[in-house]
Amino acid sequence: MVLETKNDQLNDVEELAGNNILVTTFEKLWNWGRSWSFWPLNYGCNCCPIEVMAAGAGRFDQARFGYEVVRAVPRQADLLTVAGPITLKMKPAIERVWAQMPEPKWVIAMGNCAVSGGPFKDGYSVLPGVDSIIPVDVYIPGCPVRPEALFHGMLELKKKVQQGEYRRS
Amino acid sequence: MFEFSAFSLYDAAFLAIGGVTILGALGVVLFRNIIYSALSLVFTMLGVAAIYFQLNAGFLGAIQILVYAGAISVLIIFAVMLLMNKEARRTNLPTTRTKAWFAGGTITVMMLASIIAAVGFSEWPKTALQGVDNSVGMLAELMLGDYVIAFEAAAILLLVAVIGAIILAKGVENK
Amino acid sequence: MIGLPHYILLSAVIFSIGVYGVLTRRNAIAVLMSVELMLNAVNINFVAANKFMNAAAAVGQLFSVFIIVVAAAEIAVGLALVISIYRQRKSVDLNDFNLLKW
Amino acid sequence: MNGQGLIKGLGITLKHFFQKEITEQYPDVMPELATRFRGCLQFEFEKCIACGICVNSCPNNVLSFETEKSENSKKKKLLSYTIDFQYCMFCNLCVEGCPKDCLHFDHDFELSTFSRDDIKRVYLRPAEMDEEKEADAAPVQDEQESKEQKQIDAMLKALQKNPQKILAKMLEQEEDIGILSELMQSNEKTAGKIAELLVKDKEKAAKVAAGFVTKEKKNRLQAEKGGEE
Amino acid sequence: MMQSDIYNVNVGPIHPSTHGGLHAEAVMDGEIIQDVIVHLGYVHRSVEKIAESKTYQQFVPYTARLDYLATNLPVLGYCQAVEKLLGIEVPERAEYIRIIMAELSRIASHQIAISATGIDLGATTGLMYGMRDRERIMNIFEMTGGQRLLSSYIRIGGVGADIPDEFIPAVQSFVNDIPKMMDEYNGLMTGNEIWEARMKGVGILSKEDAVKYGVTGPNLRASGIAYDIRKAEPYGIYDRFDFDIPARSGGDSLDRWNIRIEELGESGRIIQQALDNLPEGEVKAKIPKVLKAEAGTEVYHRIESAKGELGYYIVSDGGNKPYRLHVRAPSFINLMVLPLVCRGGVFQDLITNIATLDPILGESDR
Amino acid sequence: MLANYPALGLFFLITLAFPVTAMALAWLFRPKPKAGPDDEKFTTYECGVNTQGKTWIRFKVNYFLYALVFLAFDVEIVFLYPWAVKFGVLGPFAFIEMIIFIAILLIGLWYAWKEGALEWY
Amino acid sequence: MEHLFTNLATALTGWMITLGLSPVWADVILLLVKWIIIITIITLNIIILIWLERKVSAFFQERLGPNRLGPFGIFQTIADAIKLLTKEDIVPSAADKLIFKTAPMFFIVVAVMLYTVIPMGQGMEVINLNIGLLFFISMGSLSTIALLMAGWGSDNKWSLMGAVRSVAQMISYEIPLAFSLLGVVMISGSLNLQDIVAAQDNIWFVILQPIAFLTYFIAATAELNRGPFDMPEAEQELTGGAYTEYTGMRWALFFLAEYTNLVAVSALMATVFLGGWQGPWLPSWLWIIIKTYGVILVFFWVKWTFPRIRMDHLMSFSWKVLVPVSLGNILLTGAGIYFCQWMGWC
Ligand code: SF4
Ligand code: SF4
Ligand code: SF4
Repeated sequence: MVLETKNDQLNDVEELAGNNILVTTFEKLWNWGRSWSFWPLNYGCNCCPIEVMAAGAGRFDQARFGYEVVRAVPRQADLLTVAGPITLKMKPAIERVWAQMPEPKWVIAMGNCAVSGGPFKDGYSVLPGVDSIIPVDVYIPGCPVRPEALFHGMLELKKKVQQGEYRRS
Repeated sequence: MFEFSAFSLYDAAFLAIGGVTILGALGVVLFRNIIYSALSLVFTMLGVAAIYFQLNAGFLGAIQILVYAGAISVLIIFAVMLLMNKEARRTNLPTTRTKAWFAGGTITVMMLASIIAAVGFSEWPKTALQGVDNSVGMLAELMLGDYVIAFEAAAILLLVAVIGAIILAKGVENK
Repeated sequence: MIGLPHYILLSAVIFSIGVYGVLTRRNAIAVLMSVELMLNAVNINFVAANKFMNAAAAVGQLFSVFIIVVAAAEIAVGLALVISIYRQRKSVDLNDFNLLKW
Repeated sequence: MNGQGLIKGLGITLKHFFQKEITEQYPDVMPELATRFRGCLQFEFEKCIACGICVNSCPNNVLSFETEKSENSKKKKLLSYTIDFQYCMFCNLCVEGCPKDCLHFDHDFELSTFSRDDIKRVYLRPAEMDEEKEADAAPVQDEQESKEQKQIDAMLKALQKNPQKILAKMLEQEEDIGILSELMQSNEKTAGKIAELLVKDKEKAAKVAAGFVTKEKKNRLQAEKGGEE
Repeated sequence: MMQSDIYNVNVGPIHPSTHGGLHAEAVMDGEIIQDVIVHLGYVHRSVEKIAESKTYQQFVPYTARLDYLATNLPVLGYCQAVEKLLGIEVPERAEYIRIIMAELSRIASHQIAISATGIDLGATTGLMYGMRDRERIMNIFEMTGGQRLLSSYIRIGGVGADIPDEFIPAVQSFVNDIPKMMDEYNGLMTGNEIWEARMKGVGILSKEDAVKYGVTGPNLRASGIAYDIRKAEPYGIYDRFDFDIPARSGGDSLDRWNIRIEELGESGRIIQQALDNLPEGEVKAKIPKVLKAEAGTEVYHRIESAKGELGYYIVSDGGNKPYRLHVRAPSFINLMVLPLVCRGGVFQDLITNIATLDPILGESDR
Repeated sequence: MLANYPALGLFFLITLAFPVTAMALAWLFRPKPKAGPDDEKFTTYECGVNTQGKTWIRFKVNYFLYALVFLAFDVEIVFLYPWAVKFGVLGPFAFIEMIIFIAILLIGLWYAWKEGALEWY
Repeated sequence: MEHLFTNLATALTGWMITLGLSPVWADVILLLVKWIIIITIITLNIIILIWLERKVSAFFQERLGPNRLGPFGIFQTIADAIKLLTKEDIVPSAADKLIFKTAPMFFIVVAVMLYTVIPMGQGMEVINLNIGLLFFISMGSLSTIALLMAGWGSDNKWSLMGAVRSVAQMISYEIPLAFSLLGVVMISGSLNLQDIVAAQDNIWFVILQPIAFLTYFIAATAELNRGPFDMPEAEQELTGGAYTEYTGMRWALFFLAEYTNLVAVSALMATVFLGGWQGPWLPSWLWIIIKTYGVILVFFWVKWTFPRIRMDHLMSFSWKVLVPVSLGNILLTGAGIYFCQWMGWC
């Protein structure tokens, strides 16, 4: 059995070497770089953003993961952290900002408001979750989400990115 | 291996720099977008600075970059920003008057022809370029020696220019 | 071999381009820029002549320094003038600058 | 004034430069959470009496349950309990209201998921509960049989709905669970057998299930080889 | 002067210094702000409407999501309003605990204001220090209520549970450190010449205007009126405490900033007194499972929240849900002076003014 | 031997290659998703809402005045540097001349100051 | 150690000449090698500096900073670089494509050119220009054009406002910057940076010229657009300043250029005021690195302590304080030199 699998692997490698081993190693490298360097654009307009702020501050220190380069502009951001409820009025702005981010890009829905409308799901002006307008990669339920939980979400996203999944529009 | 003599290298450099400079100068007068013209002017100024460097007049080259490329072009671009009220692509159109066109073309061609003729027909002393770049010191000695009046006059000229320009630009209505 | 005449030719070409610009541009700022081109052409002449003919003295270079000063003063006042006319006319088009009809 | 404030500010930052950092290293060192910390809402099926207080006190309709009235007793029987966690606002009202303490918040805050469906939790009625009850109940043969049949049906339903959860009790490897659930979906007989055994004899069920899996694995291997040839 | 274009610049809705969802459209003349058009509603979650479909108890957690920086204050206001409506007596111990929590919330809110002002003005380190100190309050909240930010601790009729053992030492040590924190903020920011130059004389809100617009809270006190509902119309047991109301007279950004820092100290004093006098006893009154008010009764209750006068107006139709609930949100009213204080300033003053007016959009948009 | 200024030119030429290489590398490796020219991606960013009015704003005259004063002083640098280099040799007379020179320009600065040209806005 | 690099260079040239290359070509190749070294230095520096800034700012704020990728998080910047390299490139449809695309390239070229004249050790510089100092200043003044290009080309209000502001700021601070260096030139009597370093044999110019040092420091901070003068990147106000619309590698070029400028200006500061490569025990090239990093750390310290200054204060500070002060410093220096001569000290 063991021998067999080894042979299989060898075959695979030979096959890859034939055409695109370079590409895959590069892809791996890119994914490694991308996964360690999410520059977030923080959208938020309720309580959860405060926890985002706290996550950046000393006690939790987002910087440890290298995710602290918060961009104010979508153009340089990789990660859209949506925290807080999306109202109907805000919807076009979010859509636009998302569109203006360069590929590859990811979205984290942080907090129940962003996941599903959360506490305000009965409200007439709140969207039922941000995934109704833009694709979401990681959902972090919580109300509010603890900074550590946010980190957990980001680390989950890191795993996902390292597997090479990213969305092309 | 190629064997470049120092001369031919020098010549090639001159041709390249001169070509770039002339292209830049053409850009200044031919672009239809004033911003392109202004940036083209910067380009020309850098080319002229390169010529100074080639002539071993390093001080002048640096000054050229500092004053023209760094200051005058900023002034021009700011002025453009102040006066822009049209679509950018149509800010620097050639004149519509045929007379001016005619005059412009003729005068330019005539002048160019006459200068080329003058250059071509004159005897030029067979002197070589002086290689040492020591102009800073010499300039200082001249400036504060023989030409000290001109030097102070330059200061006054600048002063008057600044005051005049401020008065003109600020306008008088707020007095 | 490149010598003084070539530099003078270069300066002549740039000068002519400047003249052409002055005569055919409609935008006052473009005209001022063309004037700058002409002044630069003159500068090239001065420096080249100085460097080729009398390298021991830097009078030619000194003159180009003064020309730079003059050019600076010229562009400052010129642009200020354009601005002040613009205030009246809302235009930088030289065709509109027929002050005598004013 | 005159820069003294600036220098003072520089001094303060410099002082902090050499002070100890206050950062907690989360993934390496778990944070110290207060005892009352509310992480994830947990539900204990066994204790619940299906009184509905929690559902009524929840402001946001997070909680819901399905009940069934059994004929022999007046008690409602809880079939499933759903916590739609994505609407929860961690207000603790349900926990405070519950008379039987079957709801509580644990300290798990790592709840991120890749899919929104994973957030919702459904608690199904565990089989043991009914079994214990049966042991207590009077042994009326016919009734018991019919009851058993019902149980088997319920189990079957549950198996179809959420096989992973139930099978996880018998099989250890996730791969095996997947195989078995696939098998059950394709073959009703297998599912029926397993459900029956699950209700009747737990250990035997596990053994049978393991047997099914190994057999299926062999089949598959052969199929693969065949495909290759 | 030379005419320049009048142009509009959108600050927000997605902009780092709009405190979440504020969209201020600055009408600019060169560098001068001619006017500011405030667009609201980006965080409008129809909370007042939601209230009509929730029972009195169920709405409690929603109030925390109004002014989430000072969680316990809006909850306290709402609970006291309902208690007023239904005539519920709150046990003594609960009252004291509530005061402690309320004042801690006020401190937390002011610390966020301080931090946010810091980052808006470019002093990132100020943000970090403010947040660092606030984390201790978050710990205390987690200790009592179980959540860091929206602790959901205060309930109708008292508080959710009695305080844990580690509560009093934690609060005590925090209170002891407040003067040190104030020194640090002052040293790093207030005393800084750049800071002073950016704030002094910026965004002046005169006494008259403040009154005319109905501005309350620290912003009003910065304009020279020492008006504080805790003193003017004491609710709960505030009349038992001895504290001062800091007031300034300039009405500019620096005053608004200073007021907030001074209030940290005052809140500390109140907490200290509450800790010293904390009685034993029950923490929650016995209240019926279903709360119902008589039909037609209405109540308006106001408290001094961290941002100003926070009022709840509740009308009952006899059911277990409010017939109508209205929130008088201080942020909303304070935000209305933004165009007034910005006019004539430079663009950067807009940011300073937003920061020092300290609006909370969750509250003002509701 | 390569003299100074040719070396400078050469260095400049090679330096041009640096950003070009960087951009070429980036072009090679970056994703190039398909998008129409009217895609929302290519809209101007202004905090998530539409830009209002033209983006090419005309500014106040003050920017120009700053540049003006700057130009005057920049030209002054032209004179000051040679003087400073030769300061030790030139003697006190040159020093006094330079003081006069600076003083004249300071009048300009003072005038600009007084006229409010140095006020931002 | 001291002559390690100079000897290497001589050996390389000699070897190439023995291979039959003419000296000119040997020099050209040497220049190429130097260029490669400089680019390596720049990139390495950037990688270290960005990491260092993140770390140092974290320590100022009682945080830890990047620490999870590699030892002390040192590979963080590399990950960022790789990420930026593979980001999509967006050119807004409203932008002026040509200008938009050339602006970052222009910026970085100008920034790299600054390194030509800095002496990186005894006898170690790319080109020993006679007018090195002036060349440095004039090259530095060119970056305004690049910023204007970026601001205009993006066709975005934030960009334009950011660009115009930073240009106004840079031109205002260029004057005190140039003036403050004059005192040094007066004492050393040369514009050649090697000469200036040599003139500090006995005493560093920071002691002779404390006012100039201070003005230079302030003006350099403003020239570099660093906090508290970080107008163009004032994220809380102008979102991203002139770079608002730039993505991926183009933005990275700007960023790179900013840090390149930072190193260059700090190195010049070390050269002109802090004795350059002079220092005991250690080889000269190590000294300049140490001093440069020292200066950079002070830049970081200032940035992470102070709030952002307001634009109008910023401008009037330059014209109403720094320019007069630096002019006064020139007069003072002149008087001082005459006093010295009169006393016979020099
Ligand atoms: S999920 Fe909860 S904490 Fe987060 S924004 Fe929504 S209401 Fe606030
Ligand atoms: S915590 Fe509150 S919202 Fe969540 S389930 Fe319980 S009652 Fe409902
Ligand atoms: S309140 Fe408790 S016992 Fe009643 S239904 Fe809910 S969980 Fe079950």
